[in-house]
Amino acid sequence: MNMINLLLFPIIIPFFFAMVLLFFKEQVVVQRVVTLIGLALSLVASCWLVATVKVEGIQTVTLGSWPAPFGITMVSDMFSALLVTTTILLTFFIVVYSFKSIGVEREKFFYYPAILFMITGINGAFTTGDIFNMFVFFEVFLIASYLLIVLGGEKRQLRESIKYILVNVISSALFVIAVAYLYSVVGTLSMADIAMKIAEINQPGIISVIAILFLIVFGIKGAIFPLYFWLPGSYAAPPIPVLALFGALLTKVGVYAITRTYTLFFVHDIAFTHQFLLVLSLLTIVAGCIGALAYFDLKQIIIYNIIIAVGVILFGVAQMNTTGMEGAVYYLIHDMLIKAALFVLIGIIIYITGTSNLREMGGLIKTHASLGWFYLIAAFGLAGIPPLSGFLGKLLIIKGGFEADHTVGSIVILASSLIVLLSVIRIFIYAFWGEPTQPLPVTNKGTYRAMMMPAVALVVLTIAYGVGAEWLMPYMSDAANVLTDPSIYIDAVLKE
Amino acid sequence: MELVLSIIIGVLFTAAVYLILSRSLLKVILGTGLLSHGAHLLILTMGGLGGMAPPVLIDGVTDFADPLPQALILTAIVISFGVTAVMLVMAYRMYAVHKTDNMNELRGNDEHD
Amino acid sequence: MKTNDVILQTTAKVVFFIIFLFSIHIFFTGHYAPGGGFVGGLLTTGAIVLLLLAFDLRTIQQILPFNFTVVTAIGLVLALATAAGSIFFNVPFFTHAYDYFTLPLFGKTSLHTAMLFDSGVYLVVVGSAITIIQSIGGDD
Amino acid sequence: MEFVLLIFLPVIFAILVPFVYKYIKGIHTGWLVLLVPLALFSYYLSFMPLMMDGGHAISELKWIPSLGITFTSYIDGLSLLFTLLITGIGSLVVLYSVFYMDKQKEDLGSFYVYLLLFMTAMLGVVQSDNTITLYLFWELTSISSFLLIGFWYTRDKSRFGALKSMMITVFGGLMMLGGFTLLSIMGNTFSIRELIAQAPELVNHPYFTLALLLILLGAFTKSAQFPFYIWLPDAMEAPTPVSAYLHSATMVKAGIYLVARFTPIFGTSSTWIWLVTGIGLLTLFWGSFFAVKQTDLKAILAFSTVSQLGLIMSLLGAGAISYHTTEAMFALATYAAIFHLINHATFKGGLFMIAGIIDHETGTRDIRKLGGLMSVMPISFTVALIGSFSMAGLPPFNGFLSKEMFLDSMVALQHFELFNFDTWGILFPIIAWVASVFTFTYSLYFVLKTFVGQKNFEQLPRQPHEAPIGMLLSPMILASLVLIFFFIPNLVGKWIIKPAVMAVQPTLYASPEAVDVHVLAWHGFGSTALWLTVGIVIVGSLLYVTIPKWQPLYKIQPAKLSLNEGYDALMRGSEKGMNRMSRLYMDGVIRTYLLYMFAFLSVTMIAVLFIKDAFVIDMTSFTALSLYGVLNAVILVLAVGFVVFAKSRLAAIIALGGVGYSVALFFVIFKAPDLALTQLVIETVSVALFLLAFKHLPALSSHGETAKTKIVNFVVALSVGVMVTLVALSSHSQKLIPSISQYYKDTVATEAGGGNIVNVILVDYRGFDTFFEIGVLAIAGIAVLGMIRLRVSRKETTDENK
Repeated sequence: MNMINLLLFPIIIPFFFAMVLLFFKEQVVVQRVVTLIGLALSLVASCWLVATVKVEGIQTVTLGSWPAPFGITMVSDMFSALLVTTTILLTFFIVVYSFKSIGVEREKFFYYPAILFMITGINGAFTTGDIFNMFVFFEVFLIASYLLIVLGGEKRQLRESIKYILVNVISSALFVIAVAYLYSVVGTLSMADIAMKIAEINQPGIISVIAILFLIVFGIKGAIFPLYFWLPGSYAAPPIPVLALFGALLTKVGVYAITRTYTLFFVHDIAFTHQFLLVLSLLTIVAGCIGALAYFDLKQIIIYNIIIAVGVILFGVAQMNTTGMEGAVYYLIHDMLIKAALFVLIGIIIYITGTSNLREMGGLIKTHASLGWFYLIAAFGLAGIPPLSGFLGKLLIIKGGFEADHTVGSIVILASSLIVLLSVIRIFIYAFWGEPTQPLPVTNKGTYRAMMMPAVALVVLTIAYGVGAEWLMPYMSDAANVLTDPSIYIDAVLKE
Repeated sequence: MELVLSIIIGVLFTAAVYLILSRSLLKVILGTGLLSHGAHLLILTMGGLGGMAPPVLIDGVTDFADPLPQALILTAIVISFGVTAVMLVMAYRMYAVHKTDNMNELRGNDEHD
Repeated sequence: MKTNDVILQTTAKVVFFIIFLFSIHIFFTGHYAPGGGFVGGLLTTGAIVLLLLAFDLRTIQQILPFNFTVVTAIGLVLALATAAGSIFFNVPFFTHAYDYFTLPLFGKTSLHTAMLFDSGVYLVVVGSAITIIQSIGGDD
Repeated sequence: MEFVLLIFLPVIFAILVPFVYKYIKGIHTGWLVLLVPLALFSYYLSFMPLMMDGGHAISELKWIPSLGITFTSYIDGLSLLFTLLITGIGSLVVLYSVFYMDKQKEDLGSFYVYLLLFMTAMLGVVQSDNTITLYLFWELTSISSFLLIGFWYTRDKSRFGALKSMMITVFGGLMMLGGFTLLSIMGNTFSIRELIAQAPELVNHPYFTLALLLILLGAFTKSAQFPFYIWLPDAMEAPTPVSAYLHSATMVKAGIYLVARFTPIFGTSSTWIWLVTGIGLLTLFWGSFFAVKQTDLKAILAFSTVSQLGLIMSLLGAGAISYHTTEAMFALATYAAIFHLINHATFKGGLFMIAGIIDHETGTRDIRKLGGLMSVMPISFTVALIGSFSMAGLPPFNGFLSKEMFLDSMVALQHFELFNFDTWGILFPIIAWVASVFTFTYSLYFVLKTFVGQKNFEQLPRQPHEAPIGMLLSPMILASLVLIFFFIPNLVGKWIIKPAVMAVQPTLYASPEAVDVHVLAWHGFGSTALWLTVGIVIVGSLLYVTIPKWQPLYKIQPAKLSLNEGYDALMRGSEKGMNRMSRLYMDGVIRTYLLYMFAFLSVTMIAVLFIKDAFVIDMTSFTALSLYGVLNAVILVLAVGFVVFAKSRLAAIIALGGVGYSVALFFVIFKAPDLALTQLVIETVSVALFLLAFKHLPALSSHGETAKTKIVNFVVALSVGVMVTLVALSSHSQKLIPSISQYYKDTVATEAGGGNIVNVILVDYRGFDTFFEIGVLAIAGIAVLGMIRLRVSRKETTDENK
């Protein structure tokens, strides 16, 4: 059956279930079950979408049956379809993890609706083909994230939430003005149409200026240098499942938006705009590495690794060749999965030890061996040890870098893997090896086991993602093809 | 007129950023208010200020103001309203817990041990 | 905000109804003249805020015994349902339908599914704005 | 049979090990594990005839064929040699470990899992034809080594050594991956065979030298060459079977393997020859010199290993010269390298096991406490003596033969007339000779200080006695090999070395027989090497006798300047240094972060605006000034001023409301009635909200902001404002393409059935925006509710955020 609205399902289904949940505020069980059903249905829809895109190519629907540049067009190419699927998939596991860790109070106060609304916004941002509509979807997931970050109202949460919201309000205002500038010059909002019109006028200087503004706007969300400073503090404040969602998803939307705009329409002055992106991406890696080593706090170490990964992905994007782009797509999805896995795992460590300070831990391998081994696998995956998930993406990215003659950059990326490894292995050595430093607080074995389940599932998923690369490569190359050849996207939207 | 409005937008942004950088949480919130006003006016200006009539169909009128930016602004206004409300409540809840509205006292690098 | 000022309360009631009716009017004309769900919803909210100023929170809750979160949710459902109807006809989401009818009393009128959508907007605006105001007002 | 699968046999077996360990308590797990290397060893032996004919065998397992990444087992003379070493020594080590590792006290489950993991990794490294899977196994060796060194994870030193070895070898591995990637771009393949086939073209590629350097970094770190050797002594914290296996016989030789494997590609380059030979010799000297300083038996052996690896490395470098000359001496060098590699594995493996035995039986490895063990441990002594003398290069042991060949090669280097070797070449034999002297000295030092001399058994933690025969079995086998190889060198040459030499330099030889080398123990009195050896024995003995006199010289080198200190400083820097650095800019105050952001925003944007020559003001595109507009502008600016400078919060709020109403007025002036209406109502509701919220907020206060902060804030704010204005003017002046909005004006009545275009856009053309916008509003509502109603106090939470 040919469903022209299929690509909307991963956006609408979570939204619908979130609405439903508003009617059952106090029933925790209903909240949990309905959330899982909603996510499962969304997952089915998104997998179906991926299959459809694979067979039929880019899916588009212009809402309200209006012709393309005038109505809002939603566009699902392989890149966005994969991101949408990954988003839903890892949310599913994090939600399962939440059951035992978030606490009933939060569950009764819109925790699950907020997650579903956030997924709606994120998937919408991944799918939309309209630049202003993207702003709206940004606002949807942002406001849901405000709710999630502050929910519970703990002292530290409140302190960091206010900073988080402030930074995002500023970046939203900048987003609006960037759209306004762009509209002034090219007079349109549909991204495919923008691409065509910029090509028509051959990207004059003013468009490059606007391109940089977009980079800054999305860079604030995506946490690139020097716009990432707000992130480590804010992300560390909410409970672990929220942190996991944020860490795995939110910065990636910024990265996605940069990738989309920098491969679809700001592509006629690459020597300037992409060089700028390249330099920023490398500085981002350096800044992330400094942070990842500076802290002895579990959360901070992994949080700074988010920033490093953002730099690595954007470095791949900046190459503007197929190899680099394939690598970036592969690595982006890897990073979403592995961050979810790692945050969940450190969440369990924090649950067991009652602290997130590495210096107060030790000898866990004696009591929690499986946790240790799964953590170690995830850590190696993050560092890009083959055949785990982080390897292939990084390989393609550095290969793309070398092909584009960015030798130093590629070597910096290789070296950064070492720093990543050091930062996460430190956690292993301090928390799992050595002698227990203090008696562990009493924890519930059942809770521990229930928390381990989604963690194990996520780690296994990342392993499969790395080992099963051969099955995934066709999807990656489809995604990269659209990114390296914008005309595919433009034609799909405008030539009906 | 665009020149005047551009300058006014610049003034709004300057004032907004200045307030946002201040220590008082209250001023910061006021600043975000100015920021959204600036952004909304900017959309309007970028759409062009030349229309002779509101974009409402009346027989005989053809020179309408550009309706698209207006629709965008409307959306943006409503969104900023929602966000402002959340921010306000967040701010006073924070004040209730932390007993200060001095942004400098709300340091957040406890992990930097 | 406790006050026993009868004059204020009476005036408030009257003004409330005037604003409320105006908001409904604005809402309905929206498709052809300035107005629409947003403004209509916000005006209604303004009217309720006025009542709040005149009476106290509890009284308002007695007068308007709705759970405004639910009002919001209903509004969302309405809007979504309007938009999603198109899914069943396998036309792009959000495809509206309208036709002109000749109704008694109103004469030639267009009935437009966009109006249905706009009423969803109206409900959400009222629901969430009042939720916000009630919450803040009720927080001691 | 697809023998590539055999690479994975150990790791598959490893999955069973924990169960075997858990459920079969009666038997030492090692006995079962022993089957794996034994079986593999005997299977791989069957490849020998093929190799002796100069053949090779290939077996493939696809992994990511679309990218050209496959598990390809390519067995030629070189791979087979290493494979046999890995499985052969592996069997002996496992046998030894059965007696060494206590069944009751040690976690044998983990131990053998790591060991088998390593075996797979190592087999993969030496058999992979695909560079990517080679890298995969390469990193796997680093990881299994990490786990094995850290086996006693409660000891600080174990953890330290494990991390150090992993950091250094993974660093090298990553660089090597970079080199492989470059090679794959140059040759458009990951297959080493295919790359070798293209070797003549690759030399001229601009990336050639970079690839060479990166790959050498990998080899040098793994094979503990100067200055990367520092991880190896610390790796001695691993259980001794591990040291014998990984850190002397196999893993550290992976770098040697790599250099040998890539010689056909890089060997013609002078950079390669200079670096490999030079670093090799430097390492040889450095290791032998510092070995005498050590007091821990295993540390002496570690430094000795470093030194011997350098020796083999330098021989490989010298061997590559044969691409430029027909002089037989350089063919000899490659031969000698392979020969010494085998010899080293036999004598060093035995010595490590003896060190382990001593540790096991006496409870210490401190050479200052040991002495006179000869009488109680005669077998150990014999084995140690054989190993040490072979290491020292004395007949009748295999080390003597390869050492002589080494000296000959180094002497020959000075006559080579290319790449400036005739000028600097004289240094090579000198360094080689001095290093050999020290090698002789530390060999004596190792064996004599331990087994001969003063007995002071009371000082030892345990009363020493001879080890059980099982534990002695492996070292005894190795010692006998040391002897046997001395007597049948040419047989070994024919079976193993010549096929390997041919694999290293395939273009030079048609078949293994073509490698024209015949090893002789006696070359006659005219041989230079003989007299060099005599000199080594004399001077070396003198040095040994006088050790107490000159050993203090080591103290001259300040500890602060050592390479170890360099590593420690790096690691300290990575913790404390980074922490301090991070503190410099991460001060936790949001204003600071926003300052960075705003400053970056305005500076970048203004700079780009002018760099790109995009600043344009086209006055003709502007509409005429209107009186109301200007008046309203003045009002707005005044209101903004009130907001900024207000002293009380009520005034500020009213002023903010004023700004909002003035904005609404602008909407009226510029023909946007819907906006004006919405703005008016929303401003009113917002003011009400502010007033409600202010009940809970304190009065306005500047919180002691200094004038300086205010000025900084103002400057940054102004720059942002200016930026917004300039870009706005430029954008407006360059309306290059007309807006799409004409369409809405044309179709609103006919197609959308409406009259108010803005509203129709909102509910129809762009209804999707509106739909999610009310979504935002709805979420804002529940967010406010959630914030106000839900206050999780810390005690009640069950989450982990306590």
